[in-house]
Amino acid sequence: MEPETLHRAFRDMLLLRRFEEKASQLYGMGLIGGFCHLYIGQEAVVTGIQYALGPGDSVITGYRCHAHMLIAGVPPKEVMAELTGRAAGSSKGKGGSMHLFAPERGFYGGHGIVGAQVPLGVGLGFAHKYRASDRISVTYFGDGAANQGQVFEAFNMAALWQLPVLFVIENNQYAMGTAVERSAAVSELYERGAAFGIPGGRVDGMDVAAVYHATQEAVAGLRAGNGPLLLEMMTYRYRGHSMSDPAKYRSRDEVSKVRKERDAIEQARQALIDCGHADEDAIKEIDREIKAIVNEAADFAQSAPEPAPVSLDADIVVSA
Amino acid sequence: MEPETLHRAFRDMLLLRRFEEKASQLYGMGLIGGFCHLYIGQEAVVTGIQYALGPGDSVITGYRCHAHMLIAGVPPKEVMAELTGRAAGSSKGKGGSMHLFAPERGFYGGHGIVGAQVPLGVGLGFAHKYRASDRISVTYFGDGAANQGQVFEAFNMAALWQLPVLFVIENNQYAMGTAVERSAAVSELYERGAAFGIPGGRVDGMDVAAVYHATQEAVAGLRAGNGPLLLEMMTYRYRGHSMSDPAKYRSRDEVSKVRKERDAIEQARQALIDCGHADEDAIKEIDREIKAIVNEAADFAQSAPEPAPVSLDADIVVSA
Amino acid sequence: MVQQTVREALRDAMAEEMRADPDVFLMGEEVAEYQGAYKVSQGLLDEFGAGRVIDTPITEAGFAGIGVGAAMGGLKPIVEFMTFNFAMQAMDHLINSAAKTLYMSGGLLPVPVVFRGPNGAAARVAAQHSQCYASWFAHVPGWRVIAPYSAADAKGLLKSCIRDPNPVVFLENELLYGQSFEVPEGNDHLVPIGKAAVARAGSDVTVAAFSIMVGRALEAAETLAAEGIDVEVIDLRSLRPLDGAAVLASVEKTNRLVTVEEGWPFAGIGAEVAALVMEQAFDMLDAPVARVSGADLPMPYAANLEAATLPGAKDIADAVRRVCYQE
Amino acid sequence: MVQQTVREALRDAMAEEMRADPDVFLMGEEVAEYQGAYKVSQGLLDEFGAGRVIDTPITEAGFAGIGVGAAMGGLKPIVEFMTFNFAMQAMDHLINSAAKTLYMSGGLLPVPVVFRGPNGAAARVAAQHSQCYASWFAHVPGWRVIAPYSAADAKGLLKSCIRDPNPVVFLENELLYGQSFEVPEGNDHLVPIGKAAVARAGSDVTVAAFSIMVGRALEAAETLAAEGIDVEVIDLRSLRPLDGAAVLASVEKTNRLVTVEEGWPFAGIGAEVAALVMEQAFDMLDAPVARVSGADLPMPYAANLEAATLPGAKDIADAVRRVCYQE
Ligand SMILES: Cc1ncc(C[n+]2csc(CCOP(=O)(O)OP(=O)(O)O)c2C)c(N)n1
Ligand SMILES: Cc1ncc(C[n+]2csc(CCOP(=O)(O)OP(=O)(O)O)c2C)c(N)n1
Ligand SMILES: [Mg+2]
Ligand SMILES: [Mg+2]
Repeated sequence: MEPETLHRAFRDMLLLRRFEEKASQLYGMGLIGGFCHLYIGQEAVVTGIQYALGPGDSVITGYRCHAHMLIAGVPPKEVMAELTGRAAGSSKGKGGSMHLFAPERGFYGGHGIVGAQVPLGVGLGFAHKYRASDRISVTYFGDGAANQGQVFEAFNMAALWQLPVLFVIENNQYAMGTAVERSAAVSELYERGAAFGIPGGRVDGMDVAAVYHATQEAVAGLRAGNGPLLLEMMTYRYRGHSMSDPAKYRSRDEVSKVRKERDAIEQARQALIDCGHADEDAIKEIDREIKAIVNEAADFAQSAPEPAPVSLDADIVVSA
Repeated sequence: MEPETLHRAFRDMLLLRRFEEKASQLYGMGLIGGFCHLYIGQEAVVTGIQYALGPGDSVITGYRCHAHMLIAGVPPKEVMAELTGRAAGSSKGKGGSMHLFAPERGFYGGHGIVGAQVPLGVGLGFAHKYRASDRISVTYFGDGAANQGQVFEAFNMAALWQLPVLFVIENNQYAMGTAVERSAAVSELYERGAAFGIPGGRVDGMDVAAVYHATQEAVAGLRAGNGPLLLEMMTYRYRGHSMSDPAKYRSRDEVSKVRKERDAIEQARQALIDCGHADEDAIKEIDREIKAIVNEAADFAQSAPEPAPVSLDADIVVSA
Repeated sequence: MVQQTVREALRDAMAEEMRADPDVFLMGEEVAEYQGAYKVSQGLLDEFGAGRVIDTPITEAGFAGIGVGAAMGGLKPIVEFMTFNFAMQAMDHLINSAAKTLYMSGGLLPVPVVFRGPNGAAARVAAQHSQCYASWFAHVPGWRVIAPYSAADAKGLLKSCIRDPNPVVFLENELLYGQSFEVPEGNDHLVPIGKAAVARAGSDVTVAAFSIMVGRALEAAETLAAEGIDVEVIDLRSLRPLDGAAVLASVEKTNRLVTVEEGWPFAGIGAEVAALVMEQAFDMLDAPVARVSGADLPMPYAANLEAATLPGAKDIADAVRRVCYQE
Repeated sequence: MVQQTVREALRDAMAEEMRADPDVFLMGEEVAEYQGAYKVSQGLLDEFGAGRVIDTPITEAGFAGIGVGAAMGGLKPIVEFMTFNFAMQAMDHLINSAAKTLYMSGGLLPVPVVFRGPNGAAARVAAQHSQCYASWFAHVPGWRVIAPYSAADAKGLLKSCIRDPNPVVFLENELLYGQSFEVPEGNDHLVPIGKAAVARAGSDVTVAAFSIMVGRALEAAETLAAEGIDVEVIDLRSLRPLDGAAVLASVEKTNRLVTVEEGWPFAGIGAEVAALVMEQAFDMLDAPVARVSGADLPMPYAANLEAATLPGAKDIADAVRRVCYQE
C-alpha cells in the first residue's frame, strides 16, 4: 500500500473507531435506543474494500452498518443523528442504527434480518449486469449469516448468471454468543461457494493493506465479467454483539490478545511510523482532528430536533 | 443382488409402474384431480433403498410419492383411493396424490412444497438420535429441490449434530421444464454436502442392485453413528412433470433412448432371465398378478364412497 | 373492445410495459422457455430475449430477494411466483425487504417491484397449494395489494402496478386465467390503484367481493334478481389501499352488506370491511354485515369436501337473503 | 402465590414440563450456552444438558422444519424464535408443515410442536424487528395461537401448550418479560387453551385486549373509573381458538366494545372481534365497536414517532369515551 493510502486508511479507520466509541457513550446516556451494533475491531475490512471500489459500485450489508456509511462518505453528523433518532438523520430518524442508507453514494443499507441482504446484493449485481455496466456489487455478511439458506440460493443464481458480485464474509468469529465452530459444521467459510463454482479466498481482515489488495484483484476479475467471487475476511469484534451483550462467551484474554497483536489501526500506525511517513506528533494531530469531528457529530445528534409528528405518515409509500 | 431379491425387486418395480399407468388412466377419466406426479422411470430408486432399510427407519419425500407409499407396504387400494379422493384413502381423501402418509410404516409423506421435506427429514433423524436408537431417516428430494436454501441449512445442522440422515437426491434431470444444468450452477449435486463435511456419492439410479448396495453401505455407516451422507441417484422420469405437462422441453428421442437402454425394470427382467431365475412365462405371470392387483385397486378406488360431509370438520386439530 | 382471457390480458400488460420501459423485466420459475407454468408469459421470451425473461431455480427466497435488490438498484422487476403458496418461503423479503424499506430509509430507497402469480384455490390441489393470502398481505402497510377479477382490470391494474414506484403484490386466480372478458383496445388502458368498481349496480343490498368471488357474486345477483332482490356488487380490486369510500357509498344506498372471499374467515378481508362499515356507518346498517368465506380449515382434496369448503353463488345468495331478512 | 416475572414463569413452565416428559426439548438460537437472548431459558442447559437444550445456527427455516420433523417423529419440541420477526423466514414450515399436516394426513400425523418467542414491538428496534404477527397466525386453521399477558397465564398456558397434541404458536412480549405478577405455586398450574379471562370486571363497557395491551387497558380502566366509567377488561389470551363466547357475554352486559391490539389495524384481531360481535350480537350494541391499534405504518425508530405509533392507555380511554358517547 502506498504510504499516502495507508495514511488515509489510518485516518479513516480511526474515524470509524472513535465514532463507535462515541456512539457507545451516547447509548450509555440513553440517547441511542434499541439495538446498536458496534464495528470496533473490524475497521480494516470496510476500509480496504472501499478503497478498491469506484463510483457506481454498490455496497450492502446487515445491521452492523455505521462504518459502511462513514466509509462511503456520509457525514458523521447524519449518521449519528440517525442513531439518536433525529429528523436530520440519514433516514430522517425512522431507521435507526440498523437501517442506514445512502443510495446516492452506492450504499444500500443497513438490513436487520440476518442473511437477507445477500439476495438483495445479488439483485444489485443483477442490475449492473442488466445495464451492461462494469460496476459491481459488494455484498457483506457475517459468519453466522453464512449458514442462511438464502445465501446458498443467492450463490447459485449469481454463479448461474455470472453476476458481478463480490461476496464478503466478515468473519468476526462470533454470531452473537455462538462461536463459528459451534454454528458451522465446517469452519472454512470461504469454501462455501465451491458447490456453485464460486472461487473463494481467505484474507487477514485485520490488515488493511491485505484487504485492499485482495479486493483490488477481485474487483478486476469482476469488472472483466469473470463471475462472482467470495472473500472471507478474518476479523474480530472487540465489543459485545450489540450494546446489550456482556459477551461472557469468551475470555478477556482472547479479546486483549487480538487487540494487542492484530489491531488494524495499531498496525497501520506502526507502519506509518516505520516507513517514516508520520511521526507520533502527526498521529496525535490526526487523533485530535478525528475526535473533533466525532464530538461535533455527537453534539449535533444530541441537539438536532426529533422528527416532526406529521412525518409519521410520510414515506409509507411513494405517492405516484 | 441375490436372485430372490432381484425377483422381488422386479415384481415391486412392476407394481410401481403399473400402478402409475393406471393412475394415469384414472386421471384421464377425470377420477383423479389436481396435480398428479407419476414415478414412472424412477422405480429402482425407492425399491433399492427400501430393501436396505429396517423396521423403525423413517422415510420422507415430496409430492412424487405414490411409489414411496407402495414400497413401504401400503395396500395399493388405499393409495389409489386417496388419489380418487375417497374416504377409504390413506388420508381419508383429504390429502390426495401429493399428501400420502403411513407413519406406522415409517413413511412420513408426501409434502407439496419443494424442499420443505428436507428439514423435516432431518427432524426425523434428530428424533432417532434423541432416543439413542440406531434407526435412520431417509430424506428424498429432487434435483430442483437441491437448490433450495433450507436444504443447505438442514445439511449444516445434520452435520453439526451428526444425525443419522441419508439424503437422497432423485436426480431425474428435470425440475418441471428446467434441465438440471439450467438450474444448478454446478451439476455435481452429490458434492453439495462437502461444504459441511457430508460425504456424497453418485449412483446409477436405474440399476436397482447398484442402488441397493450403495444404500446398504450407507445405512451401515449411519447406524454406526458416522453422521449424515448424501447419495445422488441418477435417474429419469419418462412422463411429464405432472399429468398436465406435455414435456416439450426434451426430445422424444431422449426419452426413448433412456427407456431402451437404461430402463430399470427391463434390466431386472433381463438379469432374471440371464441368471436363469425366471423364464418369459414366469415374467408374464408376474405381470398378470400385478395387473390384477392394480385393477382391483382401481375398481376399489372408483367405487369407494366419497368422504362423508361431516368429516370436513374432523382432524383440523387433535382434540386433547 | 376485444374479447380476451385474463391470461392474455396479463401477458399483454407485461409485454406493453416491457416495450415501453427497458427497465421492466420478468423473472420466475418456468416463465421463459416453458412460457409460464400456466402459460401467462407466452411469447415473452421470444420477443424480449433471455436477458429480460428469466427462468430461475426453485428458490423463492433467493429470487424474491434478487428482485427486490434489482428494484433497489433502479430496475422494475416483475417477479412471478408459480403460485403464492410458494411465496411463503420468500415472505421475509416481501414484508421486511420490500414493504418496509422506503419507510426505514426515510424515503431514500424506493422498491418498485411487482410480485404476481396465482393466489388461492385452483382445482383439487389440496391444503398446501390452495391458500388465499389476501388478508395477510393487505394487513401490512408499505405496498399495494391488488386482486382483480375481470381481464380488463387485470390488464389495466397490472400496467398501473408496473408503473407504480412502490412494491406491489398482485394476486391472480388460476381458475380465471382461461375466462374471457371485454378488454379496451390499445396500449393505454390503465386502471387506477385504490379504486373499487361497481360490477353491478343495485339498490337493495351491497355485496363486496374480489377476484374470482366477484363472478360468484354476480351469479348470485342474477338468482336474487329473479326473487326481487336488487344486488349491488362491488369489486374491491385493490385491497391495499382499500376503497372504503366506495363500499360506504354503496351501503349508504342499500343499508345492507355482505362480504365475500374464498379465504379463511378469521381476520379476513371481510372482517376488515365489516369493522370499517360498522365504525363509519353504524347507523346506516339495517342488518348486521354478513361474511361469506372459505371454511375455516385446510383445503381438503376430495371433490365433495373441496366444494363444501369454497363459497359459491348459493352461499352468497343465502347470506343476502339473511341480511334482507328474507329467509 | 409467588411473585414471579413473566420470564421466570416461562422458564419454570418449560423446566417443569421437561422434568415430567423426556420427549420435551428446547431448541433455538442462543437458548443454551447464552441462556436465551432474553434470558428466558436461564438454567435449562445446566439442568437438562446439551442433548435437550440445543443451540442452533441462525437458520430459522431449517430449524423450524427440524422441529416439525422431530414432532412428526414423536418428540415434543419447543422451538424458540429469538423474535417472531425471524419466524418469517420459517413461515412455510409453520403454516404448511405444522398447521396443515394433521388435516392433509386425515388425522394420521399429529405435530406437537410449540413455537415461542417475543412478538411485536420491543423498544426502539424499528420496522423489521417490531411486527405483531397475532392476526396472521390466528387467521390460519390447524393450530393454537396464544398471547398471554400475566406471568400466571404465561406459565399455565405454556404448560398446557407443551402438553397439547397440536402445533402451537405462543406469542410472548419482550417488554413484559421483566414484569412481575402473582403466580400459583407448584407444578400443576395449568390454564386451558381457548378460554379468555376477565382481567377486570365492569359494567359500562367491554375492552378486549391481549398480551401487553391488557396492561394498558387496565391502566385506562383506572383512569376511567375516576370518571365514573366502569370498564370490563377481557384478556383474550387465546387467539385461536378465540373465546368469542366470553366477549359476547361481556358485551351482553355492557353493550359497548373497544378492541385493543398493538399490531396493524387492517384485518387485525380487532377487525375479527368487531365482525364477530356484529354478526352475533348486533342488537346488543349501543355504539359501534371501536378499534384501537398500532398505526398503519412500519415501526419508526425515533422515540417520539415510536410512541405515536403504539397505542397507550390514553388512546384506549379516548376510544372508551367515544363508544360511551362521553367525548
Ligand atoms: C433471521 C434472523 N435471525 C436472528 C436474528 C437475530 N440476530 C441479529 S444479529 C445475529 C448474529 C449474526 O451474526 P453474524 O452473522 O456473525 O454477524 P455479526 O453480528 O457477527 O456481524 C442474530 C442471531 C436476526 N436479526 N435475523
Ligand atoms: C417452493 C415451491 N416452489 C415451486 C413449486 C412448484 N413445483 C412443484 S414440483 C416442481 C419441480 C421440482 O423438481 P425436482 O425437485 O427436480 O423434483 P421432481 O419433480 O423432478 O421429482 C416445482 C417447481 C413448489 N411445489 N414449491
Ligand atoms: Mg459474526
Ligand atoms: Mg427432478
